[in-house]
Amino acid sequence: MPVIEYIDAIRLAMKEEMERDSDVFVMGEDVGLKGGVFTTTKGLQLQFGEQRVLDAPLAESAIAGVAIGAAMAGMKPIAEMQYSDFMFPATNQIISEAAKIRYRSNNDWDCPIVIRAPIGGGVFGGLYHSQCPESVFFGTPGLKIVAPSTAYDAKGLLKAAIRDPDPVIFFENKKCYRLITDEVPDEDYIVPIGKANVMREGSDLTVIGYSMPLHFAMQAAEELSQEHGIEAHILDLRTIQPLDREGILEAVAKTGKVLIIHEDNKTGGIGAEVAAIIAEELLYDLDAPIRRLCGPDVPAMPINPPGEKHFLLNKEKLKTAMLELARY
Amino acid sequence: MPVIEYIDAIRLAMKEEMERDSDVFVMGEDVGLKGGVFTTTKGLQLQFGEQRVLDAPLAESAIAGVAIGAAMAGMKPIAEMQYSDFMFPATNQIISEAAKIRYRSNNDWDCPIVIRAPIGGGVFGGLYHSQCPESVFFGTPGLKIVAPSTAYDAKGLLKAAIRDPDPVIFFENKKCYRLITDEVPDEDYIVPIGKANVMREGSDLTVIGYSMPLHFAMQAAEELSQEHGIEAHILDLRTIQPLDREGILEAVAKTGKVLIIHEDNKTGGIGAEVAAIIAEELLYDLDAPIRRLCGPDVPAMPINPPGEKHFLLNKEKLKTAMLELARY
Amino acid sequence: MKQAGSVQQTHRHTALGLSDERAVEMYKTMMLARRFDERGQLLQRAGKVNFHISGITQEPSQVAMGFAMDLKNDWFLPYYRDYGFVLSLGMTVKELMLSVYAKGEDPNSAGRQMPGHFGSKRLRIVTGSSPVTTQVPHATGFALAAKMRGEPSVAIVTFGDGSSNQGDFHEGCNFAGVHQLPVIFVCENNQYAISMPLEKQTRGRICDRALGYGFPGIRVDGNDPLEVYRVVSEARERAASGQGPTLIEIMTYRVTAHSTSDNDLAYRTKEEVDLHKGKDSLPVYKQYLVDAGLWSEEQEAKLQTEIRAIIDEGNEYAEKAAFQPVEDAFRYVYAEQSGEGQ
Amino acid sequence: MKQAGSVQQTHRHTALGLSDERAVEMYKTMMLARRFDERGQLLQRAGKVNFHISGITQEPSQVAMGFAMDLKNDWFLPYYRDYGFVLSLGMTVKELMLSVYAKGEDPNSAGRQMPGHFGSKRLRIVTGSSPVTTQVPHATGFALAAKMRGEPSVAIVTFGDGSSNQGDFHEGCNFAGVHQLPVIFVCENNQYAISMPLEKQTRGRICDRALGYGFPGIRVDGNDPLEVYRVVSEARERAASGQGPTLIEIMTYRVTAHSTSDNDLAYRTKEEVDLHKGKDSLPVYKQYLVDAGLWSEEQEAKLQTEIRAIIDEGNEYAEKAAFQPVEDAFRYVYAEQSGEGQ
Ligand SMILES: Cc1ncc(C[n+]2csc(CCOP(=O)(O)OP(=O)(O)O)c2C)c(N)n1
Ligand SMILES: Cc1ncc(C[n+]2csc(CCOP(=O)(O)OP(=O)(O)O)c2C)c(N)n1
Ligand SMILES: [Mg+2]
Ligand SMILES: [Mg+2]
Repeated sequence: MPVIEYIDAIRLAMKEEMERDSDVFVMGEDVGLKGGVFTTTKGLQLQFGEQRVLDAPLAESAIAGVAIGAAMAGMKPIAEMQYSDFMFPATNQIISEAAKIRYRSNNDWDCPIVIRAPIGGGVFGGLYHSQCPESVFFGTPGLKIVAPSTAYDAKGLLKAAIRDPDPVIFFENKKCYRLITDEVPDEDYIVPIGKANVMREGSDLTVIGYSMPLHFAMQAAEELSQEHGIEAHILDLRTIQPLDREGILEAVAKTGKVLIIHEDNKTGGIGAEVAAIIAEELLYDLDAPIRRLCGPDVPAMPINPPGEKHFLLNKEKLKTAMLELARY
Repeated sequence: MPVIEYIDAIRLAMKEEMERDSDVFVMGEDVGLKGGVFTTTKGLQLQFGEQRVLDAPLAESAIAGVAIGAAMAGMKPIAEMQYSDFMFPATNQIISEAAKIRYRSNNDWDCPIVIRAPIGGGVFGGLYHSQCPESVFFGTPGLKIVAPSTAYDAKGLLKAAIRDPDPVIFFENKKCYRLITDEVPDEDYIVPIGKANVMREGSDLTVIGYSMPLHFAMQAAEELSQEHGIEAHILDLRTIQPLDREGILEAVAKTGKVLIIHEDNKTGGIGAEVAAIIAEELLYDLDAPIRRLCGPDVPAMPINPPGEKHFLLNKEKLKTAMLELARY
Repeated sequence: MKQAGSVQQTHRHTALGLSDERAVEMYKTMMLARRFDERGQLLQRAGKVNFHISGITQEPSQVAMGFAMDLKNDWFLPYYRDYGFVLSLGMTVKELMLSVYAKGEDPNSAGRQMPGHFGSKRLRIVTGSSPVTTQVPHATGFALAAKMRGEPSVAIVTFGDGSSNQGDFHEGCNFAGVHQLPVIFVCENNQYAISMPLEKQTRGRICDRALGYGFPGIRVDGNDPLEVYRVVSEARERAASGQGPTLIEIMTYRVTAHSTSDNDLAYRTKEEVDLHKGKDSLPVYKQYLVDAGLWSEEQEAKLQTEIRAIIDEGNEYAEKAAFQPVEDAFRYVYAEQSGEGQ
Repeated sequence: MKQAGSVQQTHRHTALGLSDERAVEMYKTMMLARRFDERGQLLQRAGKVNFHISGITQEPSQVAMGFAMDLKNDWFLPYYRDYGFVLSLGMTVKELMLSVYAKGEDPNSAGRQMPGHFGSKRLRIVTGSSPVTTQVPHATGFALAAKMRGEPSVAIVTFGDGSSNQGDFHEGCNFAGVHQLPVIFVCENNQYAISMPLEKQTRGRICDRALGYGFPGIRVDGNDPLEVYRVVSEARERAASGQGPTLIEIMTYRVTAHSTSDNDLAYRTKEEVDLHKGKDSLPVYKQYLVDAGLWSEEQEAKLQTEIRAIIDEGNEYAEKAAFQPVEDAFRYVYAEQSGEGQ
């Protein structure tokens, strides 16, 4: 199987879905000739033309709102937010509209859009090019939210999102774009929305997370295995709304110790819900308090290198926390 | 001490703070002659004039954004969102701006605004006049969020919010406006932001929540006491950002059983964070799994009476859940 | 047809391409909207329903809009006062009544949403919400879809004067301007946004904003339904022939309180309201039809009887109809048939 | 002063009320901005810093803006290309360099934010963020505060052509129009928003949008700094005397790529760029001063030496300066001195 970059997996998913279904189109700032500021849409306009790879005026509420209108009319828009930091102007369209169209019309109308938005730091982007806005949208029923950590999942989840009859926010991690490469089959496949994935089997502690930080956990797990014989069980949520309750409970039950990780700040993050689910369902199976290792509760990461490093999770921070929990 | 309505407490807090500090002003849709759609600002324009009780064009992002500018210039704006359901157009101004001004400028600038927004249902307002949007703003460091359940707290917290040097979202409950009355002293006082309040002492189970549903818990607690001799300990968070960790842990430690309640939907709500804090810190003191009783995970409540009732918490639902937990 | 001939040539409606039948049909629809609206107010006052929001005196222009559109192909994004508009698009009084009573059979939302929140895929009426102006970019999106698919559809969206100050107005209009999309933006300027008179909402003319987006902006007197018909027809024509959007500002006045929850005399005088009530174009349009030999008092009496029957029947049906069962109250958060992607 | 006399009366700058010294000072500031900007590009190419964003050829009009304002009383809300603007307001090259290197002493953000995110309470430069156009309602808010307090301050805010299509532009302008606030909205129309040429951003003229808000909108040639000075001065005058806002559209062109992360030849031709480079008004303005007898090649040589020294010094200082200690990296989420309300 070919090994490709995470960003190529995203581009390929769009390309293949656009070939498969003429209702699929991409819209966003600079997605056309430039191919997006990260080159995610590179070449697509050449292949599909200006209409299906549409440069939109610099106005995120319109990008979301126009996509929602087109989706209600039967199209399958992929709306790109240049950075997830810049999707907040579209909040009203996403939360008041996309999320509620099916429910408010008692199933008469639907809104099959995908909103792609790059999350995460570590690219010297500073406060407004590094954020993880998951918590803002997480508490809104009617939305689905996915956040892949591998190229394989990125492709399969994006295809699933495009084919999904409901609005899906696709949080792609910009640090993963070129750093993460893995095997991606040439054949068409989807990764089902709502299903977590065991990235690593282990029996000593469970790590649950999504997106980039899982790679630090995987690295830490290898070292802990080699250096201490500690085997971590690692679960990639992949979909954060709706959460895979069974997948979570199964993974926790395996070890009785759980560390939840994400780059989004701790308070009010996805990890809180994961912890709450466990505390609700599996309290008596726990051999240690539920730990969370997340971004600090500050507005966003600084751009200066020591500040950014101080903010971000990394292998060392993961290893320390995992070791401590294993030894609890 | 005079017994007054929750809505009057809010109005009085604004009036007194405006008398006390000429930099305080109110801005929003219909706040002037009409006195707000709920009469929250009734009479204020007459007393303070058109400039300090300012009717703003129908544009929430501007209401927030202009208030933020004025706050940076040294004023103390109270920006009213007519319904919390309509504050989403202002999300970008609140999350990208208000929350980050002090941090991004390394303390050079600050943003002492208050954003008032009525939350909650039970008023036949349907999908878009009943929502609880707490979860959207909860995960954003840099904001403070308060949500009083009594007239006393409403007045004291609003005064604290107005005097606070940082942005505070004040979620007032529209069902409480006229339903909730309690003793409010004539003298100036504040209720400190960040401190929870024990509403009722008990030893059998702990209920933690905020805003309107606490009153159902109080009613249920009385009946449980009389009918079953079960004594509930009830904690009103009052401030939901930053949460009063010590207050929460103390309240849970008292009984070892905890039920967390709110009207906002369960997944991703404040209750998840409260549960996560407890699971992190007090796991071994728990005698039962951590329960949450919250709004269902649907976009919002229907307007038709059976649907609305089905959605909302009430005394009966609380009583059942509390009894079950007490007997666990 | 009928007693046509040379005289008819002089009639305004004929010159606009409206047949006599359609001109009369317009009147009937206006009157139906008026009577329905009045009934809604009564029902609220009688305590039968919690809430009513009125479009009284805005109906003539609303109906004219509807009649200027192509019901088979176009897309409709009305706002909450648009009873006249949606009735002209085929929604029935019974359906509106079901919505007023929030009953399960209400096609708009099965009684989930407030009245005035229209939506019917069958009638190409797009589901709407309460936060104002979100529908403006949606209309642009419908127009974009039509252009992409080569469909002959035009999207038409309405909103209030206050609502035109939301960012979504600006963004939705500008997007449509850039891509020259087949969409008509209609501001029903009734000179109030709840308690706030127009001068507290904006110092500009709303129609002038079109200039900044590079398409025509036209102000039209809402008390002249035939002129509204003309302006909307021409805008539709431009849209359908690839010449892009039009912004239309219909000048009207809100003669009722904002809704049954509002007391408008707290912020305006009865004199001001009465002045505008006097400009009601419904009797004027009736007189026009009478003068044109298309309408008579006998026909009027018959119409009133028919309308009363329709409204009574709708009311009775809706009042008795069932609420959506609570077992269904939480359905349709997501699609129930799992698609391939789920 | 100097060799003043009757000849000087004919000079444009004199007619505008600009003294010879200020006219020369403007030039020096423009050149300082240019050289700083060029150095920023070099530093990025040399791998010394990660990122630079350029305002080259936009500086003459930026400086003219700054010179038209009252530094003691006014409020300044610049956007990321405004090196010329902030230098004219008193920010130093050393401070800008500290920001480029993201060092702790950077007064804008202590090296937390990207370069180009200006802010200094001392200089009345309001802290800015990356999401575009949020500063427009802020400017309206500063103007509102000035009006409420009876202070003689005018707020001036800049933003790009692309950014003028955000809802916040519309809402911020309209609010200021209704309340006739002392604020100047300046669009630096450099005809691109990253890769998107103006015609993909809007079909209207941005200045024309003012009409819809009921205040003047003026388009001005950015390559004519004296004309920019005049237009901004007049707008300031209007604002200060209670006549409300003005929208100014400065026509310019972005001659560099969007930023050092962008390759502009993917979406435009070198010929197009070169054409506009040829219109650079910096040498033109210099020639104007020379012709007016206010500037000479000797002075130019000296200026270049001075500027090089300033930039070298700033660069050296900033390169060596410390980053904000990580212990402080998370401070100031909230006020540290608990107020009474905490
Ligand atoms: C975003 C948003 N903010 C506030 C409201 C509350 N609200 C409902 S109608 C209305 C006034 C609308 O005025 P206008 O647009 O002129 O329409 P009209 O009611 O006059 O027809 C307001 C403020 C809302 N529905 N949505
Ligand atoms: C809300 C938002 N969306 C997207 C971006 C990413 N972005 C940064 S600059 C820019 C283009 C701005 O163009 P313009 O306003 O014309 O200013 P210019 O850069 O040309 O001076 C974009 C899209 C952003 N910063 N903020
Ligand atoms: Mg109106
Ligand atoms: Mg530009």
